[in-house]
Amino acid sequence: MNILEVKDLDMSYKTIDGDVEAVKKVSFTVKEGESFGIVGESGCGKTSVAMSLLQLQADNGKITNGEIIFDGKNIVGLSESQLREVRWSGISIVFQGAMNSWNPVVKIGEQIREAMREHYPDKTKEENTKKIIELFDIVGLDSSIIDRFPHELSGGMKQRAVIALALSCDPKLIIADEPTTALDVVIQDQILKEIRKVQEVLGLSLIYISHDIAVIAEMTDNMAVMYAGSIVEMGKTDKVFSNPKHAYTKMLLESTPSIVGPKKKLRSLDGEPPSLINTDSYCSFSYRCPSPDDNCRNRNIEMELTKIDSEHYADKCCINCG
Amino acid sequence: MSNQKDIAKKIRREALKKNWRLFKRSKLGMIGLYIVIFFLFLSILQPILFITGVWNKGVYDPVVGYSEQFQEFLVVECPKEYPTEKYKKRSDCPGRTEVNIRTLFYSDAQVGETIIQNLQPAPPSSKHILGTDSLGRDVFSQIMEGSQVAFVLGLLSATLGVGISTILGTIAAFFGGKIDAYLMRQSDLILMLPTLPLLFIISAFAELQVWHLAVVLGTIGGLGGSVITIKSQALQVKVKPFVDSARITGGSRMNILFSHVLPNVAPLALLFMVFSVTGAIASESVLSFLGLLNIDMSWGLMIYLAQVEGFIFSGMKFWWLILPAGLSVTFLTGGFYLVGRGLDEVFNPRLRDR
Amino acid sequence: MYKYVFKRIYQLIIVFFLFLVTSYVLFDSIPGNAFQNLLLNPELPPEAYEQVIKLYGLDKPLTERVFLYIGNFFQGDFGYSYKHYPRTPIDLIAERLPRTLMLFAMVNIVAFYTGFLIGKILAWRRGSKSETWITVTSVFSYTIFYPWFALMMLWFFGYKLDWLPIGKFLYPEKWYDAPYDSDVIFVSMIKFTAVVSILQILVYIFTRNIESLNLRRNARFAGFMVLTIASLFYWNSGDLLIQKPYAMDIAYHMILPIFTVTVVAFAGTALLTRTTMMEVMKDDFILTARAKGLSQRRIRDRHAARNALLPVVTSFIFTIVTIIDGSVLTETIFSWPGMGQLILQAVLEEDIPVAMASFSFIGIFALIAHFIADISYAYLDPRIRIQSQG
Amino acid sequence: MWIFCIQKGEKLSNFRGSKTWRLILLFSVFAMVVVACGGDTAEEEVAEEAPETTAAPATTAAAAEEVAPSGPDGVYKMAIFSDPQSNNYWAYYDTESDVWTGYVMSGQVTSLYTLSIPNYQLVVNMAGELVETSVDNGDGTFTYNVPVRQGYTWSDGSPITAHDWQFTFDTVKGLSLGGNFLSAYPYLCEGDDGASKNCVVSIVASDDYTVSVTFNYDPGLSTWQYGTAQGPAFSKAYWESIATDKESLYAHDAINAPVASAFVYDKLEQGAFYTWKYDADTMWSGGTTTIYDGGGTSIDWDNGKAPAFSGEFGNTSGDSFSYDSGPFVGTVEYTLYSDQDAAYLAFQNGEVDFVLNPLGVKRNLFNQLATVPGVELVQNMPLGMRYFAHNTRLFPGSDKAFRNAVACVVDRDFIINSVLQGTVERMDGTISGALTAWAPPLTGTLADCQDLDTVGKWEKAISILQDAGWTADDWGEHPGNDTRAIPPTGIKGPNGEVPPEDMLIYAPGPGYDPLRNTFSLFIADYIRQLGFDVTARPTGFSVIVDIVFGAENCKNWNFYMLGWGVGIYPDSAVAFFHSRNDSCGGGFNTPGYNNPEFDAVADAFEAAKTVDEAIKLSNQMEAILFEDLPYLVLFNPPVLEVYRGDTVEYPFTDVLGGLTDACEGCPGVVKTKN
Repeated sequence: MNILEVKDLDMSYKTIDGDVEAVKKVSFTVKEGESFGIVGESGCGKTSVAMSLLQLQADNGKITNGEIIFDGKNIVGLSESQLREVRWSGISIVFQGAMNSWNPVVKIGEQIREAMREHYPDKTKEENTKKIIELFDIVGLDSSIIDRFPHELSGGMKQRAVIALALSCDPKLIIADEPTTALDVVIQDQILKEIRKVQEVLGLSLIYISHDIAVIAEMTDNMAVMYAGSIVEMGKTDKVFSNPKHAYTKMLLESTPSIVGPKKKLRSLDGEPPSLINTDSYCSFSYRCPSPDDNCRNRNIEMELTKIDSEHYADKCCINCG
Repeated sequence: MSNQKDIAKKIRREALKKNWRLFKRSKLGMIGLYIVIFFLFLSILQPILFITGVWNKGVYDPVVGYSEQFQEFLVVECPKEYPTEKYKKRSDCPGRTEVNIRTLFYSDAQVGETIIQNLQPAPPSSKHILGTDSLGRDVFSQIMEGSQVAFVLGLLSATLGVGISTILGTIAAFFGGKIDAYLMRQSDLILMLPTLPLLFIISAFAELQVWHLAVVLGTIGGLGGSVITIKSQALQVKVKPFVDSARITGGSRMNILFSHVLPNVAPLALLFMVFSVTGAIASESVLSFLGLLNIDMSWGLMIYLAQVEGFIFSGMKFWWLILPAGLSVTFLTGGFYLVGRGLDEVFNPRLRDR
Repeated sequence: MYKYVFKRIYQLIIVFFLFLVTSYVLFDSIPGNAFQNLLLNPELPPEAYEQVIKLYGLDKPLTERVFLYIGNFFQGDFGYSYKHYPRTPIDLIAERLPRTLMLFAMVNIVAFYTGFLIGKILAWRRGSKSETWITVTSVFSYTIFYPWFALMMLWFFGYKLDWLPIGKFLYPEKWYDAPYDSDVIFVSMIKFTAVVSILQILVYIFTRNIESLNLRRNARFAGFMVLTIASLFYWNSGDLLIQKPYAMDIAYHMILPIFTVTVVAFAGTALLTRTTMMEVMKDDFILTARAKGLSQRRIRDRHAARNALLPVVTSFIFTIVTIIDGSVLTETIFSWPGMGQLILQAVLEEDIPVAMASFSFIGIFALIAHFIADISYAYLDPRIRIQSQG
Repeated sequence: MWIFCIQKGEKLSNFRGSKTWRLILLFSVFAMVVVACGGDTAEEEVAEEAPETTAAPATTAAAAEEVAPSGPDGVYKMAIFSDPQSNNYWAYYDTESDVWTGYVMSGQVTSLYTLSIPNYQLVVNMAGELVETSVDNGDGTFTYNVPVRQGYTWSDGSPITAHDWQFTFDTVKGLSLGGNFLSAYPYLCEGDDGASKNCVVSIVASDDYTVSVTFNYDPGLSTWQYGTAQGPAFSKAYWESIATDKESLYAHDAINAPVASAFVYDKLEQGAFYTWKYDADTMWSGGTTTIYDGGGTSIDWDNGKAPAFSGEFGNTSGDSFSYDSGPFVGTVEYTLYSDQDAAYLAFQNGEVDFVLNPLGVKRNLFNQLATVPGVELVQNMPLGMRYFAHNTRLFPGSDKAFRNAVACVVDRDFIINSVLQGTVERMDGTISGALTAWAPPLTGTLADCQDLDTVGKWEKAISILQDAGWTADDWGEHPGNDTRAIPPTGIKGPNGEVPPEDMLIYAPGPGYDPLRNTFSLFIADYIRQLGFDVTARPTGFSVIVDIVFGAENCKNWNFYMLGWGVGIYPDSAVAFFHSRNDSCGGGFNTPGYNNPEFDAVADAFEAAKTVDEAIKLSNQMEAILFEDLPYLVLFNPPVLEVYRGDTVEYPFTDVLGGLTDACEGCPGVVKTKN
């Protein structure tokens, strides 16, 4: 069963230089208990997608088109109070940069309890505290942390606490938006394992967002590759990895070192992502396409996902290039 | 080389353009800017009117001008009880062309006679668009003069104050140690002195002209709290990588100070400057209002004169003596404040809405 | 650590010493002196002036007088007032201080609170039309020419509408048979206000751990009501029953000054709150709070405002320092004989002992306030608490 | 209500969570206000309980209750602008405390002679007669023996005797009291340099009711009748034990000090209000004073409690009017308003009956108050003048022709009538025109130029300079009355002296006195039209005083403008122009005027023993001054006063100096209406 279904989502920001179309015609589905990955360069719209799901985009951002069907209900256009019910108890999120996710002047436990109070108003403080301790246990934190202030915790502890926070209201779907960015590698690994474990133990759905395709490979069942606001390739993670179709996916894969398998020459991603201001729906990757092939560099192909095989889709533009 | 300079120039121009665009987006900042420009226009207009001869100095001079406006007044005796046939309220007597016999002193006129009397303070007319004060001087011209005083005072003291605090603040941040400790204690000292009484003391000193006052206000402002703020900003700049790289590439301390640290403190200093203009104008007005300054003309003095002459409680009957000056002080300081707000949004991205 | 504290205190003493010297030299350099009027009265022989100058030692050179004064100062001898001989400056300050404290503590709290509320709303309504207009209004009420405005308020409410008294802090007729001096009443009022504030804060602190929002709200309300009723009983018992009508009279006279100053002073706090709130709202934890599904109000009050409080409280504390000297205009216009008027008079009359004592008082007060500012930082921002411990 | 306010912002906002809560809060605050304000019953209880809690004033309160019905009731309310500095007359009289202290000061002293109001006739106070001639003791000292009337007591019951005067003088001399005591009882017989000075040698009670005042010279009017004989005398019985040293004497709280008047202190609330109440036991009430057009006064005092007395003083001819002395009010209240505007608003509201204001109401406020029902207006001339001074030590101020030319060219009438709209009165000499007997005829240049128009004045001024031998490259011309003159160029003094450039007129700024400021600007312009480079410089009052009165600066200025307030006895010309008072030596003769002829007349004036003689000499002095013009006397603004005609009534309102200056609001004679 699909816990989340995103259909033709368009989202744009108004800025001083014009409208930025951060998300363009994005569609994907996440099944219950499944983990779904979104990968792409910085600024490709990954985070915007995540924010759209919770409708937490900045004030100047607006969903212009599309549907987000969560748990059988379209949450686009819901009122603020209806949304508040969805948030955290339906979809919760682990933000990138855990250090900034905590209010520096409020104790950790209080910040978690605060969310629980909002969604379970009838619970007593003791019940809430008990639950927090359980969650801390799951993510590997000591219960004494409840009474600590955020700055008293290390980065890894904070991130674990953030995960505990995300779990506190029994969400059906967790969005993990680059949860390990600011952490050192060893901690990163621990956190990833933690997330994976939690997801499996609690049977949650997970959307994992990262620029690191290796992490995606490790963490997710299905994945989508985003470029300039659009999904350029999507499918079962192993299928995408074993048989990348889109030139951009290939480039991403080649830019990542692998410690297993044969040695390959690393390729850097040439060029920069295009500006997202006032773009049309035509191929935006063409000018970065490494292939000299005219067909590949043709800007006039309309972007649209095409089916490669079951559970594997890729964009028509720049397909089979490079 | 010259090419590089051009590029640098172009970048600067671009940055300026961008900042201007950002500023323009701030509604409040623009309102403030319009107000400031309006008063600037007023202060420039007055000398132009004098030079071109549109205004005669003898009549329109804000300080020694005198406009002769005599009028016949009917001597009446105000009744003790109201309403009467002629007067509804007691504020109706004496009317515009009447004079209450009880207030005549050097006159033998009887009730029913007419006497010729000076009309000062005269209400607005085509000749004096904001009327005249009780000494027959043109109020509009005074507002313009006051505007000049406000700009001279505000800008001079703000520039001086911010100049001092920027240099001292950067030095304190950059050299640290004993110099820092000394400067900080100096700021403490200035902050401990209560401002208004301090100004009373200073205003009691020798003849305090506008620019003296500007220097005094600027110095006090420049040595006080703003040094501390600028210092903390400079400290943040000091640890930025480009300062390190400048040091590694062998820039002298002075060079680094002036070409790297100072320019990065400048926006904050500019902001300070705009806000201290507000403070300087307000200080002058308050001192003038208390009758403690010896300057020829200013907005505060206009209100003070209206007050000591007893016009301030006449309701709105003599509004031209009270409102223009009072509103000018409020609006110009408010204008500068709004400009400061606008600049704040330009320089502080966290304040921008998008 | 000790070394730091020691160094800091040592510096403070030097600063204070310099402060005294600077102030004295400043006062002395004002043209003329306190006894100039003796010199200007043609009916008096010149000896009258010479005698008094000698009596107060004003004929001695400046340096000698400065060091004499500072020497006496640290022995607790502030001399006699020139103008109110033989009253001492301390005597005068003790008489004036309660009045200023009572009025301006109230004024500042009300203005600060109003400003903070409005600032919160402004920041939250960012970009709306009402925000623009409220901001413009705030800016102009912040920059309005205060003395003029205060006079107009006095005229409007005191004379035109005749709702509130015109200046003063009491109606003389009510006090003809008063068994107390007004200062006694002022001190009781200050005591009462302080105790009630502390109790109210205690109520807040004790209820903050109640989990249910409703219960917490009700508990606080109950606390508030209990305090209200208790204070009613308090004022209706024993000695205070006699004081009550006089306290009421003073409170009634406080309404107009408080209102006037609030209109002017709230804007400063409001604008500062707006700025800091807007900065804070860009922080990630606000996003987290929104994602958690918290209500807007709760995010605003609990997260944004709480973090924006720090600079606002700093400015509040610095405002308290300027209570005493900044009150000059208000006290003059509203005929409220407090410290501000004392300082103004002392400076204008060149009553150096009184002026010096008042200045030093303000200086010491400023030092204490900075100390309080440090403590409240620590309370409001746990990050600093840790640093100060370590 | 305080609870409501002490909330920290963030905390109260939590309270405001629910709307119902807000309602409850509002209601509770409202309820509090209602409960608190509706505490009428409580206040009644207070009134009963109050006397029990106060131990000390209980007796006085009881006393007041007993006799209250016999005394007058009614409250006379006056506004004051500044806190009195002391309630002790000794301290007040020494340190020259401000006028406000004087207004609120109770009548702790008496005197031998006094002046009757409103005509300022010298009359007896405690003396049995006006003693005008002294006894030459033959050793260079002269003694006045003044009888003191018998049977009068201080308010504490101790009799007023000659010993009070002796005690006062001994205390003043013994404790070296200064300030005004030095003026009333000049006890220093030796200067710093050892030279002998005119002084009071002794004051002794030759018997219980005769005061013998001995001088080491034969004093004239200004030092005897208008000086020592009007000096204060304190109650020996009360003060003797206190007057041990200066500090404890001045520090004494005089709230219970005996008075020689009908009012005693009641409630003194520092910074708020001060009240006097009628002393039920007083003998100081009643009496009729009759004022004659001839300038004289007769007193008829018989109230049944004090010995009856009657006497006639001065020229008691012509029409007359009489008034009874009160008091007619039971309480006199002084309420403090630190802001004048607030005081006058309160006055308009009827909260006070009279505003004590030595400077008077400003013209426009006066006009407005004229329209308030029940408000009565009073206009009087003050004693004083605003003047423009030359420094006669420096050229060109040293040149008599220059001073005359300036006096001629400055069109005071134009400034007064046009610019200042006739709000002030022109003055020519140093003596107020209101002192009709003393005012001299106008002579000299001022008289010559008086009726000329603007052009005429300028031409006359130029011709004065030319006649005195001044030269110029070009004497300029005056095109007409409506314009400025084309000033002379290259003007030089009779001996070829070139006037300095950029001479300054130090004058008060507009903040201190707009009238003088305006005048200074115009005067500078007029003098510029004579070809001199003169600028008016608005300057702080203290700065001007430092410059022109400081002995070390006496040659550092050219012109200045200030004002003098003077006493009722017009002897100030001596202080201002006698060469021994040169400001280079620390005196009041700021222009450095030095004219032996004037000095001689002035010396004779000081020794004059009768008013007629004094007037003759005074006129001579003025005539010399009209020739030499060291001062150009400018104007004098009238004192405008207002009182609530619907609540109070004065027996007279036309009095030199106004009601504030003359009788401090006249609490003793005012009547309240119901």
